[in-house]
Amino acid sequence: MKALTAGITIILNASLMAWTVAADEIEAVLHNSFVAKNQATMERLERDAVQTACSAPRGMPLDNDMLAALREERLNAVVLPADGQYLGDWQRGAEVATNGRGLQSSDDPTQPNGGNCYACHQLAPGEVAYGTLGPSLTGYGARGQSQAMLQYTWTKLWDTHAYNLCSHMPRFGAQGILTEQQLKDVMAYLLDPASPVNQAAE
Amino acid sequence: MKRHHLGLTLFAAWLCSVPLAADDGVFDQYRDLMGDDNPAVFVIDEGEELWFMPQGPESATLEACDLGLGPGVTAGAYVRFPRYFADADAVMDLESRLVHCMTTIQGRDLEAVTAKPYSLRGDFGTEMEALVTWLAAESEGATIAPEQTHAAERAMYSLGEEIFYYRAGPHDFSCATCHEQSGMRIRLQALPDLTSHTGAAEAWGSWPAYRISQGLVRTMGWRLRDCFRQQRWPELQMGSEASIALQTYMAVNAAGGTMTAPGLKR
Amino acid sequence: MAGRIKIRAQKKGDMTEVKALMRHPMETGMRKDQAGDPIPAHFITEVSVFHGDQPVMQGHWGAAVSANPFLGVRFAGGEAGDTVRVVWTDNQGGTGEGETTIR
Amino acid sequence: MTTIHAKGISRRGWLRWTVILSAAAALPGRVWAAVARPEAAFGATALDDALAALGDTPQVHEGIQFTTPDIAENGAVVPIRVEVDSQALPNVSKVSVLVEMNPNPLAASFDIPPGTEVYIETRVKVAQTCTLYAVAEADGQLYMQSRETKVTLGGCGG
Repeated sequence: MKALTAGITIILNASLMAWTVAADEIEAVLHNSFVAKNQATMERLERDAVQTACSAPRGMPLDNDMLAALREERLNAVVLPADGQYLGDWQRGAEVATNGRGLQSSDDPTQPNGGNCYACHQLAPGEVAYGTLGPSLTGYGARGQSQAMLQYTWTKLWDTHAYNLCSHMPRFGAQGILTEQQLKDVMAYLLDPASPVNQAAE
Repeated sequence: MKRHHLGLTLFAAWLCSVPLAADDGVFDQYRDLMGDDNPAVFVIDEGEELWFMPQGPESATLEACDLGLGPGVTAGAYVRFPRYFADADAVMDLESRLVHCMTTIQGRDLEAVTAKPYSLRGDFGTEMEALVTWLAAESEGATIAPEQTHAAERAMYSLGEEIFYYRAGPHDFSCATCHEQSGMRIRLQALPDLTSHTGAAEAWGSWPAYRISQGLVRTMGWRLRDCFRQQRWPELQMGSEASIALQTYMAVNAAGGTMTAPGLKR
Repeated sequence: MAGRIKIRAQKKGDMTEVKALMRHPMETGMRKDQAGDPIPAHFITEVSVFHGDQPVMQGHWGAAVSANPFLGVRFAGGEAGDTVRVVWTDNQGGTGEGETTIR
Repeated sequence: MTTIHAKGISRRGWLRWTVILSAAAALPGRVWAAVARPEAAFGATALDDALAALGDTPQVHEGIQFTTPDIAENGAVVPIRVEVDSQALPNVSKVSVLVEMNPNPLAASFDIPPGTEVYIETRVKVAQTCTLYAVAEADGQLYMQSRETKVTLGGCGG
């Protein structure tokens, strides 16, 4: 799998040449401008195929069949829940959606990572401190719990680039930000009728 | 809890340069009550005192420091940054220029003056924060006009633009993730579109700013470092090429706007 | 150095409005510094406002008053040119003082 | 980051503010025989204890105008204003501000001599969304007004 991603990265760098200050020059600048701090190590500055492909302004003309190949590759890499159970506990899901910490140099690595969903999405209608970078997910449960909807929602959380390449949303599963159980809890927070996301604001 | 709209309240001072707030006015009442009593005024005085304070082995003040308009000229100097300095053969931001003067004029040790540029929790302000705050106030009201005449200055702009879009780290974040569209917000924190003139002028023109959440004035150098921390990146170094490049990108996008620093922010 | 205070005293009809901004960290004693050590409590406990040498307000403060505290008060009377003085003491024995004239 | 206040603090504007730096830590001149600092009330860690230490249970009174923001951008600095209409509630000698969920609810207490308007503007820390109280003492009786202020989780890192 590593070879495939590397291969795609090489093609990408070529197609992005018109746009970039030489890629290796920017890597050198970043290397001289940052220093590792606690869990935030310098390896984090090395880009993979998705990051390289998506490091261009909106509307930059990009090689479409290369992007399609990358999207396909991301879709195939999605790992569905081992036991086939998509929904966990929405109360724990609420905590994951609210917790903005995790993986920062200032965070305690022994603590669970947050999903920080409220940073970009409206969820429970009663919560006024929500972001608008992503669409509102209020009442998401109305979409029902068909196998297709469970799989779609799971894949969006696991690696949104499987559907929408260069989305701004983090790859919560693929990048190991959230555990399988945390993803299940967030799924419940979104889809469980009892979750405040699917209730009227009190 | 009914959201309280005070749309009718006219708070001209706040309306002037801010597009319809992305947080749709939810903090208007709060900002109206805060008024314009900004504790940054103390930090301005402290910065001025430090400029004229003899320090280092040379026990020299910073009056001989050339910020681009001639030695000791501070009025209107900040709005021309980042800019190329022949004596250092480098494009510098205000912070790296001050470090240059501290080492060359005052004879101070580079390690010492760069050891702790920004206040840590429990500190009540640093020398760098105070100097930058005063020098920003010396440009208050001036038009933002970063130098772009030198090839190195223009190269810094394109390098800055590329770093702005560079996605990395576990969350694939770049600056553009949050600052590439207007009218957006993270929770209730409005996000300026730094690729646009309006957004860049509002952001570049209002830093350094007093952060009420910390009781400190923070510089743009710190602002970039703290943004990268939240992007889950390693730590951005003060006066580094990446920092100067990003500041050049923002300042050039903001050109023509008005410097209103020091601001008053969350 | 003694804590600085910036004061604005403005005549408003038959009343004078005083706005004071004080330079003080107002540490609660419940915070930890970057190294994880507790930051000792350090906050203004008493603040007094005088018109000439006539007291117009005596404040008793806890650590929940915000950093770089702001205080607004009003008193009857006061003529342009009169002195308005603000003085504070904190829990570590520090003091601060500022004075201005009514506009 | 939107500026709370886009208009910068012009140094010139600030010249109207003057500061006299007295090098010596001058002791305050004639300290008005102020009422002693209500230490017990400040030490209280629950709202009811703090109120009890200030006097008996306060009754709500419409003469107290208590202004706080519905939503505070950050709990570290919440601007508040207490104003009492002296016709509606005369002889107010003390105003206290309490924040229900703070570790020590009593934030500040002000002794108000005759001739001073019952008007206080300050900024307090609010640990979490909760109810704030303005308590006025007049002729030995406590009166109060309360308002809820929501403290939002600011920033991206959370």
